[in-house]
Amino acid sequence: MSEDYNDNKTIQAQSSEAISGGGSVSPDLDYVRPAEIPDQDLYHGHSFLTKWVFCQDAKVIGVQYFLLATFTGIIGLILSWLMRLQLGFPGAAGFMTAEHYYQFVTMHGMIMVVYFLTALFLGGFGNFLIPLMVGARDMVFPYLNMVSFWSFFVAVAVLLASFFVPGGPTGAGWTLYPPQTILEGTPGSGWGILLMCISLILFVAGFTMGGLNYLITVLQARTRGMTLMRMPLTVWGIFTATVLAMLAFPALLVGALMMTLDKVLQTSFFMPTILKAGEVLEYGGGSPILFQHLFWFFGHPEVYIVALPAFGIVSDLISVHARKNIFGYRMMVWAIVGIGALSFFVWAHHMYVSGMNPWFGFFFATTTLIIAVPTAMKVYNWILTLWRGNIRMNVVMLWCLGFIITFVNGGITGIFLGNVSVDVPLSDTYFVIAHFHMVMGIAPLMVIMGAVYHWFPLVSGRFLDEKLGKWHFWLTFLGAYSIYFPMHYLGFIGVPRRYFEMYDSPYMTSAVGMNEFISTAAFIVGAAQFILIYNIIKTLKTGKPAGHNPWKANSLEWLTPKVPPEHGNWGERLPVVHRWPYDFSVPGAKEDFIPQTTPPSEVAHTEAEKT
Amino acid sequence: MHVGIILFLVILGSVLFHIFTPWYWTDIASNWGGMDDTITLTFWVGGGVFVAVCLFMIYCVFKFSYKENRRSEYKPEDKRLEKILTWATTLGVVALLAPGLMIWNQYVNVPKNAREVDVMAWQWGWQYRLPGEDGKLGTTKITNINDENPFGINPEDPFGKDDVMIQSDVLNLENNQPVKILLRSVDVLHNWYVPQFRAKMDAVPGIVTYYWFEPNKAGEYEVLCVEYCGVGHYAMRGTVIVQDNQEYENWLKEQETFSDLIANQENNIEINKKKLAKK
Amino acid sequence: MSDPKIEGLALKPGFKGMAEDTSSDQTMFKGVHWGKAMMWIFLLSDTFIFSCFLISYMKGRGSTPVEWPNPSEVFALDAFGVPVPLLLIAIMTFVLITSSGTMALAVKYGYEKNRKMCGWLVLATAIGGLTFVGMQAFEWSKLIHEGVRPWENPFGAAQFGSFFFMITGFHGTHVSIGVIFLFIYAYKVFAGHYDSGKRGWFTSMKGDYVEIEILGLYWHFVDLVWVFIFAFFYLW
Amino acid sequence: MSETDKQDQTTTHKIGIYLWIWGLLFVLSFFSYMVDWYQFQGMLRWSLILFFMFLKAGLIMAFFMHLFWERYALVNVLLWPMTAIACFIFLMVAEYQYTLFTRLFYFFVGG
Repeated sequence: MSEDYNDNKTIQAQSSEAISGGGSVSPDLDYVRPAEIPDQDLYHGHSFLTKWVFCQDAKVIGVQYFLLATFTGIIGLILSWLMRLQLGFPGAAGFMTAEHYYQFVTMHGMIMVVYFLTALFLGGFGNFLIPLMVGARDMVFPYLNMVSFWSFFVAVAVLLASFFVPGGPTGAGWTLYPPQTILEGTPGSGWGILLMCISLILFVAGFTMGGLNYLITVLQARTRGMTLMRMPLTVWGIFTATVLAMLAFPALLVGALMMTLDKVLQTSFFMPTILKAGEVLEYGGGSPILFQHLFWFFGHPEVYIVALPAFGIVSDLISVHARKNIFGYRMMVWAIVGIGALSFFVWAHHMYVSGMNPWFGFFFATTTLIIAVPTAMKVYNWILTLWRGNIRMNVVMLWCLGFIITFVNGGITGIFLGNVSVDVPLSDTYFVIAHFHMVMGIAPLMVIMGAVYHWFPLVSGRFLDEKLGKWHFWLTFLGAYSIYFPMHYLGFIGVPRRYFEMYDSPYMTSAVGMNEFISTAAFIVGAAQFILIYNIIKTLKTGKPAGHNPWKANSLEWLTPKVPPEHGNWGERLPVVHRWPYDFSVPGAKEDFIPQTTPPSEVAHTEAEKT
Repeated sequence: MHVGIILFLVILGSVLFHIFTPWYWTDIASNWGGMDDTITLTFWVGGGVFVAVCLFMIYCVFKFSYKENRRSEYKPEDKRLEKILTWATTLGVVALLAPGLMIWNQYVNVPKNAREVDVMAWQWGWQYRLPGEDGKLGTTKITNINDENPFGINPEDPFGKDDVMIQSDVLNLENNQPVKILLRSVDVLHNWYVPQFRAKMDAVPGIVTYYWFEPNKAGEYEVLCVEYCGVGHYAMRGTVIVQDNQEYENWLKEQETFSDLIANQENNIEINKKKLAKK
Repeated sequence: MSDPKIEGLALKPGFKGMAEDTSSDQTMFKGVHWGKAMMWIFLLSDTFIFSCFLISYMKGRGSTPVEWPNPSEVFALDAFGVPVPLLLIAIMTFVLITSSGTMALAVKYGYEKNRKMCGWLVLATAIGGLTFVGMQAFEWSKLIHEGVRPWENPFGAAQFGSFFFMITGFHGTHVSIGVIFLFIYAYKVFAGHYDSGKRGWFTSMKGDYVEIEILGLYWHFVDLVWVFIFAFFYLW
Repeated sequence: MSETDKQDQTTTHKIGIYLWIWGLLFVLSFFSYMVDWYQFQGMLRWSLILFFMFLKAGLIMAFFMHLFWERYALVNVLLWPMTAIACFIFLMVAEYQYTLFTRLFYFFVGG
């Protein structure tokens, strides 16, 4: 507790000293302000149930989120296989009707975006890394954190239950555009959509509980010396993404609730007068475009909810493994915050051809292309971090390089789609599919994989197998690139998305060969992911022990007294932070890294420097 | 070493694929060549950035691979470099945005001489309505739609009487004559899209949306629905035939107008009544 | 509340203080309890929910060509045989503001550790909230009686009923949850949990009068939302 | 330093200020009710409604929710996100006008 802190030197506010002070070695900077918040009381579980199931330790909750998200992700993967089977080899799967195809498309999209990527980045990495990286004992509200996970669990259960209800899961496309979502003629327009809406509402409720935790932990529970500008970019990414989630999910919640009422109570929020099979339905006066606005007011920030944590994590991975400080840290932070803020002003670039007020095109094209600038800056800074670094060519770095290539590729095609009149011929074609899979499917996945190889030694205390990892990487990267790069060109010829069958239009027959190729690649890439699962299982038993700080990283998560860290993270006393987490290869220092907790006076110098 | 080579091959392969690809856009058949040009421009600028960034990265991979006794450079920031890069990027973005916005300005402003076409969509098909002699379309109402009034034209609206009705998914258009497509849906979202014309817009139930183009190449084109509209989405096709003035006029004369339809129906009723009376 | 005192840090007011708070270590909101910071961020998120509701309402109402019912007539109530426009709504507003005032005083007395005063005021707030919910139930049943349904209404556009029941229902849910917590907290105040620092129900944290302020924030927020609903739903 | 010790340092405000604000809220509510009572219409009605609404909301937030006394770090974090909402409102106004226009033009007026 507080008696650990007995610094009583004269006040010299660390805060006014701006950022980092990285590398400077002046002894009077050793002083760190005393603690202003009391140490946190933690509830320690005793039974198996309270230790591993209804557990309040953020690290365990993070792993729980990770496992459940991965489980739903594998379901999403299998669904994508079935879709690709139909597209590449029509009729190969006998049971595949158009209804099934559209249900698989919808569930694949929704699972991957919300239940896999969002849950994995924020719930998984967020829970595990935030308290460790900012030097807290745990999340600030451990009980709420636990409830958050179990809400997510129920949300997933409800989502998967929709596979077994009459009519099957909804097949309305992941965007769930009304009116077709809740009308006959769309698969799963009865129970399916209802369960989808309920599951989303549960997810949002659960996520809000988790999100409050992440935000308050970052804002109010950092350790001594940890200023915002000394936080690793991982924390910045997850933090900003959580802010976006807290402000964007409300729109989804409202949309889902109104849709539920339209379905159950026959209200007409989104439903205009509709003539169906010769009969006028009991609806009238609603506006389908309103749902699209609400959906994308959530949907666009959602893209960055997935992307920003990836940006943050990859910055840290590149920095550690290139043994070089991240280039332009302040620019990186401001870019993350700026992208996050701007993401609330661009939503209708998903709706250029939706029939909204046509004048919106000018506004949204401009705001959208403004976002390209901070995003491009981040890319430059990543490669400038590699420049004159000392790059370890291990599996983690491979995933980072893969990320940069796929992300730049997807980012550039984003400029096509964001630029309003260029979007007109390309929207609703395979170009869009290729773009968003490249930029928010493959690119964040590369980061997740890199992060798994990077932090696995911390979670389990053992290294993952490098050789298997390299197979995993090359199969995934080359495979995924050869799926999505050619797919852009299908969009150019005009092949529309969400087509169950192409028939024999002249420009679509030329797509047949490519579809076969893409599907084959998709099967291989999907199968390659099981290498990782095998690797993890194998490593847990026989992997090489990692020991303390195996990557020679600087950030706090590697500096816990025990590996893997135990509940409470820090043992007797909380760490005290003296520098930013990117002090790699500081001139004059003996080692090529200086951990954040090393006070300036204790930095070991080279012989030359001392004399 | 091999990492750099493989990554280089990936980039090289991408560029070669782009140059030699047999999959590229269909021959344009409308006035929206500007969209193609902007895409080409974006390809040059964006593709250039992509190749440059990746090649720089690959160079770093070759040059700065781990060596035991080498130290990285310690340089947290370089204000000048960052400033240059920011401005260069901004410049590039503006260069791409400007033509995009100019073409959009043309896209939303329909020329005065454009002929209107009412495209009515349902699950899963199309039909079309053209203005008659008066050059104006009558107002419509979904609740008016029935067998006698397939387009739901308001019977009181004088503009609607002479509207030409095409109860088929084949639409004929006159070459080099701008058309304003007015999209209307009676049930869910649809989108009337001909890849060769480049232009598209959703048909939204409850409102009427529009876009325009000027076909400039005679021929027959396939219409696709490109907004997901339920299980029949992929089969929702139509046809557009672009023809020269004379052929078009001939075709137009053969089509039935709303008043013809009403007259015919009354005729039919008369005939049937007579038939009934005879029996 | 007012600027806290923090060891080793001179807190400056205004934007200069904001810059220093933001760039300092440990906390960004100086002297703000975790729970209070959490409630604020939660309310921010909740604001977005209500904003989305009201924006949808605006879009729905604005784009319907069917005539919108005149709320002044729909919500009129007969008093002594004369229809008075918005009478019930006016009383509801009065009740909610009253309860907001008692809550504000409860927070004040809480910080002064005046257990009795604080407890009675929280209880008064709870009763005010309960009255509000009761009147809302009366208003709903009156409208339902007159034939207003979520899917239709006899006075004009069908969306009127939909938005009315959805938005006031969502607000009413907030009030009801608030009332439940107010009763629980009133009990906790009287039982002295905040004086003795008894650990809470969900949390391992020690009880403290700051929890009354946190509850107060929520309750004032409910009142705040009502201000907007009153303006946009009943006066527009 | 435990939680309770720290709270002792927090100053409270005089009861007068709360009573004042409380009274003001009643008065403002009464005024906004009068807007309906006298059936003001058009821009006057709108500006009065919005004026009283924002004044009431501002008073509740500033004094009852203590935002007036909070440090700027918290105040700014809470208020800036409202720009996104403002943008949403602004655009949706344009959107509903457009929707209403197409509905009236193509389904009622024509020509």
